Amino acid sequence: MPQAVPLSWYLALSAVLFTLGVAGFLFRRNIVTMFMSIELMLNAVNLTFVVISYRLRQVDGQIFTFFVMVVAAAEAAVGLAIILTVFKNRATLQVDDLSTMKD
Amino acid sequence: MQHLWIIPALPLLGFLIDGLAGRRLPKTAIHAVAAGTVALSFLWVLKTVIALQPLQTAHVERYFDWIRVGEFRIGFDLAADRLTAVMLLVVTGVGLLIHVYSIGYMAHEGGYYRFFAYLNLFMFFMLTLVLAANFLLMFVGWEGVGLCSYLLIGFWFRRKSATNAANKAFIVNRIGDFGFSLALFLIFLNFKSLDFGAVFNGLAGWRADTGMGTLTIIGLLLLVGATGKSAQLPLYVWLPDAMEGPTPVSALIHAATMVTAGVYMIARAAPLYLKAPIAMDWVAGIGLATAFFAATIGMVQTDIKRVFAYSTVSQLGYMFLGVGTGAFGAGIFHLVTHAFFKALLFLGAGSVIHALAGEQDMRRMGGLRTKTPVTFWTMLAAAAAISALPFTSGFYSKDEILVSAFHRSPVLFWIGIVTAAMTAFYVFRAIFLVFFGTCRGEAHAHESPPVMTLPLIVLAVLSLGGGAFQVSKWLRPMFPETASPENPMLLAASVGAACGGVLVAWVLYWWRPALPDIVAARLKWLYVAAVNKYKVDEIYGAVVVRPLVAVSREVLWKGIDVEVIDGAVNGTGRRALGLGGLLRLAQSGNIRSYATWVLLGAVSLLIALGVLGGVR
Amino acid sequence: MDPILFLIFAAIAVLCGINVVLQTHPISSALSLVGVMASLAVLYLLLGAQFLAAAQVIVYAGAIMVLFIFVIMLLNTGRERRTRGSFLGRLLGPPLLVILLGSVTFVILRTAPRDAGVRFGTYTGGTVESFGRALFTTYLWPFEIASILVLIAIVGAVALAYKEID
Amino acid sequence: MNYLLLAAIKAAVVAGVLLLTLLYLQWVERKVIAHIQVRLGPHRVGPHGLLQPIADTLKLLTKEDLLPPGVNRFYFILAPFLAISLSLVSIAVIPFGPDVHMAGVRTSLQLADLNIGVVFVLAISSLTVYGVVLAGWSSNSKYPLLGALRSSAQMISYELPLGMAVASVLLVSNSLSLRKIVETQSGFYGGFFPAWNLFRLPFPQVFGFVIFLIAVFAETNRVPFDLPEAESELVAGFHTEYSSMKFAGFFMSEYANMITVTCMATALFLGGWLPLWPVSLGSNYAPAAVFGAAGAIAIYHGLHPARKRDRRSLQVVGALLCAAGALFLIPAIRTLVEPLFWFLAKTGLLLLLFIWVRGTLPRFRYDQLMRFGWSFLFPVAVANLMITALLVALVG
Repeated sequence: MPQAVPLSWYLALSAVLFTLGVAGFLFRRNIVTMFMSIELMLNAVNLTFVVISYRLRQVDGQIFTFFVMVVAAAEAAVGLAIILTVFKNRATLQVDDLSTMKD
Repeated sequence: MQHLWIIPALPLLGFLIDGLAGRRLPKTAIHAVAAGTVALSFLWVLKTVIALQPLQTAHVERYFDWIRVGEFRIGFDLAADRLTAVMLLVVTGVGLLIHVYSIGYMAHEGGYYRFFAYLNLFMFFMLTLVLAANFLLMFVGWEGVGLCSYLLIGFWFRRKSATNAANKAFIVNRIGDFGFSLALFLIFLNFKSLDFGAVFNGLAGWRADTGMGTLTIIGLLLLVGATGKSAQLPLYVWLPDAMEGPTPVSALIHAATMVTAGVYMIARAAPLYLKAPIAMDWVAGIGLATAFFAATIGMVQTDIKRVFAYSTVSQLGYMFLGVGTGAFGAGIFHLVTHAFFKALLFLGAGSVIHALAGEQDMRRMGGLRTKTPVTFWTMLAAAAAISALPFTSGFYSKDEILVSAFHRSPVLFWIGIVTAAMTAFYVFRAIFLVFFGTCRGEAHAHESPPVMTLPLIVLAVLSLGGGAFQVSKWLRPMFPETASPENPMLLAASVGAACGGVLVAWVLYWWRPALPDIVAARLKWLYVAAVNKYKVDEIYGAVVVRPLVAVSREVLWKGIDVEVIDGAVNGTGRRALGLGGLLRLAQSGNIRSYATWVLLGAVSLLIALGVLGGVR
Repeated sequence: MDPILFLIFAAIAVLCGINVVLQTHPISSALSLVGVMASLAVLYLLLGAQFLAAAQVIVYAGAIMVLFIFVIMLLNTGRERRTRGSFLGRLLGPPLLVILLGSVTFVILRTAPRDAGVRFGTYTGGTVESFGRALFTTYLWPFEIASILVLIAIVGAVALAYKEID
Repeated sequence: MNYLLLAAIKAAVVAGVLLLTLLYLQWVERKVIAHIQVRLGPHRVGPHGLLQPIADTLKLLTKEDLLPPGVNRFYFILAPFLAISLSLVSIAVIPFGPDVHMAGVRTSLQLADLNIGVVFVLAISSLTVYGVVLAGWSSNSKYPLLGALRSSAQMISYELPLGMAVASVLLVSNSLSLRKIVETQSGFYGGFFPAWNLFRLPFPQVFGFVIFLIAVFAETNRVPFDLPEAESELVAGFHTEYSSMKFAGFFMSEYANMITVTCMATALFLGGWLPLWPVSLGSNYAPAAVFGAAGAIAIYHGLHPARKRDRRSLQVVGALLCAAGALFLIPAIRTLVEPLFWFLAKTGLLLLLFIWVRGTLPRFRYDQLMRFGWSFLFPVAVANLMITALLVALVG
């Protein structure tokens, strides 16, 4: 076993996580879960940012990750508010029941 | 840095305050703001002019780039030279007086704040026009004053005639503005800039073109613009109707400032005109024709404001004659004096109308000499000035113009003299009809409040002593020397003309009141024609307006709009529906399907770039 | 030492990730996601991004996911029903995912630098000092704009959800 | 290897002390409250009820561990463990004292000196919400759910003022490592006045300290902010459905949180292990003096006992105390004990404050709580942060 972890491992990990996120978005039927899958993808991308910033010995990558976090927070707030509204109007979170723009 | 921008900024501020909050403000606050801002900017003008002494060369201030498209750069630049200084003083000074006057005149009108907001807005645009350092910014002011004139003519928008007059003014001005904008395009095309400085420096490379060269065309197009704004033949028709607006508006916009914008513009473009003699001849010709033509109409009008309206047109003609014959200084000088006495005439007329509770027909006035003494004496002064009686302001300015006209060609001079005589006649006719004899109306007159008479007095002093200003001499450095040695013969002629006009008026309307009808009966056809303003409006209506309307309705609306455009639109709509029907199959509204599509795209991109060797 | 730690936490992350996808109850997914984030935070530590690790825990685990769990508890919609929504998704999804993972890993393996890998402690650029310095000098404007963005998001969220919670 | 062994030893010691404190803090609380309310408090089990905690623990251990029907098993069981472990973790970064030499080994009285210690603590405390929320949700019953929602909302709301108060401290002593923060507070103004962050120029963090205290009261769900377990309205809040050991878990976690936050307060504001007055004025004899005095008092009471059986016990205790005081006079031990003494003294006083408040104040209403938090505490915290930043920027 190598003494140091190859970068490719980290990147592969992020790839796997990203794919999992996509899968979740494709196959889950609950809006909230799909939303969480998006967060998962974001995290995967964040990991690559940090890895590359480690590789380049520059803090910028981490800063990008930081901004991704901020945006994710804003997104979560608004998105969940929207979900609340949707639930109020439709009384369901199943995306397949939400395929029309107005009832 | 003299912070020229403050000059227009102040009235704009006033406009914003009155226009936005005016509804809630008390009247005192409203007119305090309006007049106050104008007064402040007048003071600032004084300070600036004094600070910039002797102002031999233009003082330019560049603030920021307004438009920048490739080589096309228009800065928000203001400039001040002697010409500008004169205009600034006139605009802010007279404007201030008229603001004060309006406080009294509009006291009982509705839409008080609206009126003052519009006035301030007008001041802003007018000052922008005057201060602009390039043609486009000038054009902005040009259009802005047009807008304000429209708003103020139609101030009593419940009156159909008022709104019609407003529309007429606006539309007729459009024609002129069209010419102006064409001129701007040509200028930019040829000089690659619209800055006055740049353009006029660029002119050095050109030699005066004798034929219909570029410069001549530009000059003529500018002239078209000027005729529109300054109510010259053939576009003067809107000005008499513009009298529908409140009298202070007629005084400020349609006598003192806005209508003189054309003259200012031509004087501003003097270097260009000097290289386009043909254009200059046109200017002079149109000016003189307008002067004469309008004077004849003015002689027989009975509505006091219309009389002064036509006299304004004719005096503007004089100014055009002046600048057209190369006496730019004289033209501007006459502009200044005219601003004084014509504003005074209008304000006086307003005071009379005010006194007679809205009566405008001179035949139902009379004998106001004793009832409204201040108005009478001030208007008398104005009348003396406009009919160029010796040693009044009008005397000097008009004389200079006539002299330069004479040096151009005696014909111009003699026509000018005749016009001068007519001017004297119709003005004093008005004076006699209004102030002498016995009151033929029923309204019991009363003198206006001091807030109205004070401006009258100030203006009266100015129009009597305004000749002392020596504007044209001061403007010498700006314009090439116009060789016009004083000539006692000419002087005598013009004085004689003036006195003759006055005398005739006295004979007809005071000594022998029966005579006018006899004269009218003798020269029936002429009289009728003049009274009907030579049916110009009707001719325009028949020749221009009605065909236009017909064409628009029959061809453009029923033909092109309905058939072609609507047809095309609807057809497109139908096609879109058909296509959408196909595409709708993809729009299942199911997020996960969309996600799948996105994924498909992402993967294909990834393969294209990453795997098939986009990367490394 | 490093590889062991990495493998442990990578394994946790992947397992939790799989759990996020497989669990049918949103709460379970949410908590698994928290697990992913926590393990990622540890990985950040290994990568020398100390502040980021803390921020990851505070922002993601401490704030965002709490928000999610709130909403889930509030709406209290139990397990999701098995609706057969997207035929396309079921048809194309799996192969596309495989291709995605395959191609990405392919690209990674081909382009990732072979040189010295990640060793804990060899890079300490992620300290609060350096991070803050970069954030408040080079990235000042983005930072301010981000703050405005968050403010707008707050207002928007309140405006959207205000009357809903009753 | 040596390092690992040392770490293990330290961890063991800290854990032991912590758990013991947990047990007896509760005893102390009951006693103090009792005396505030003019009662005796636990008095039966052992002398002055000293064995009460152990009895309680045994009781909780031996009670039936019942699982209500309809709960979500996994999370129901997970919640208390989450709570207790999270509340115990953050003690790791608390520095109890400076580096000390013991048997030739040089070590710091701290489990782990992270250079982001403060942020670490904040992160952990931001996670403690999960325990509550999960407990409330998985109980599948309305009171716990309401309680959980309330308490988590309350925790989140009061985390902001908390963070801001801490941030202002960080501004004053620019470091995130708790050890460094404490070290920057050493020194005395005018040779006798401690330069703790509480009094630290340019801007004494008095407001910060108060805000911090209020916030942690809310964070630890203590009176007057103990709405989650507002008996009158919510039975027992989020742990209504819990019993026996799981209940004990929540119970312990609450007290552990108390200890942690008081340690934090000590380290951040009260200069950690630093003495109140300089050594030149003999601060290093304080422990001995205090213990001696305590012993003396005990012996005195032993000589004039209130009850018969106290005669011997009190004298023995007094003798032990005096002996300890004498022991602390030995330089080798003194150097080791002194900082610990100061640290524990400050923390203990803060804990007493907690208990005292509980004995004194009534409970807020929920809307009052939220309004207070958002429209008073938060703005004040912001203002405090701003002023601090400004002054630091001006001075530094």
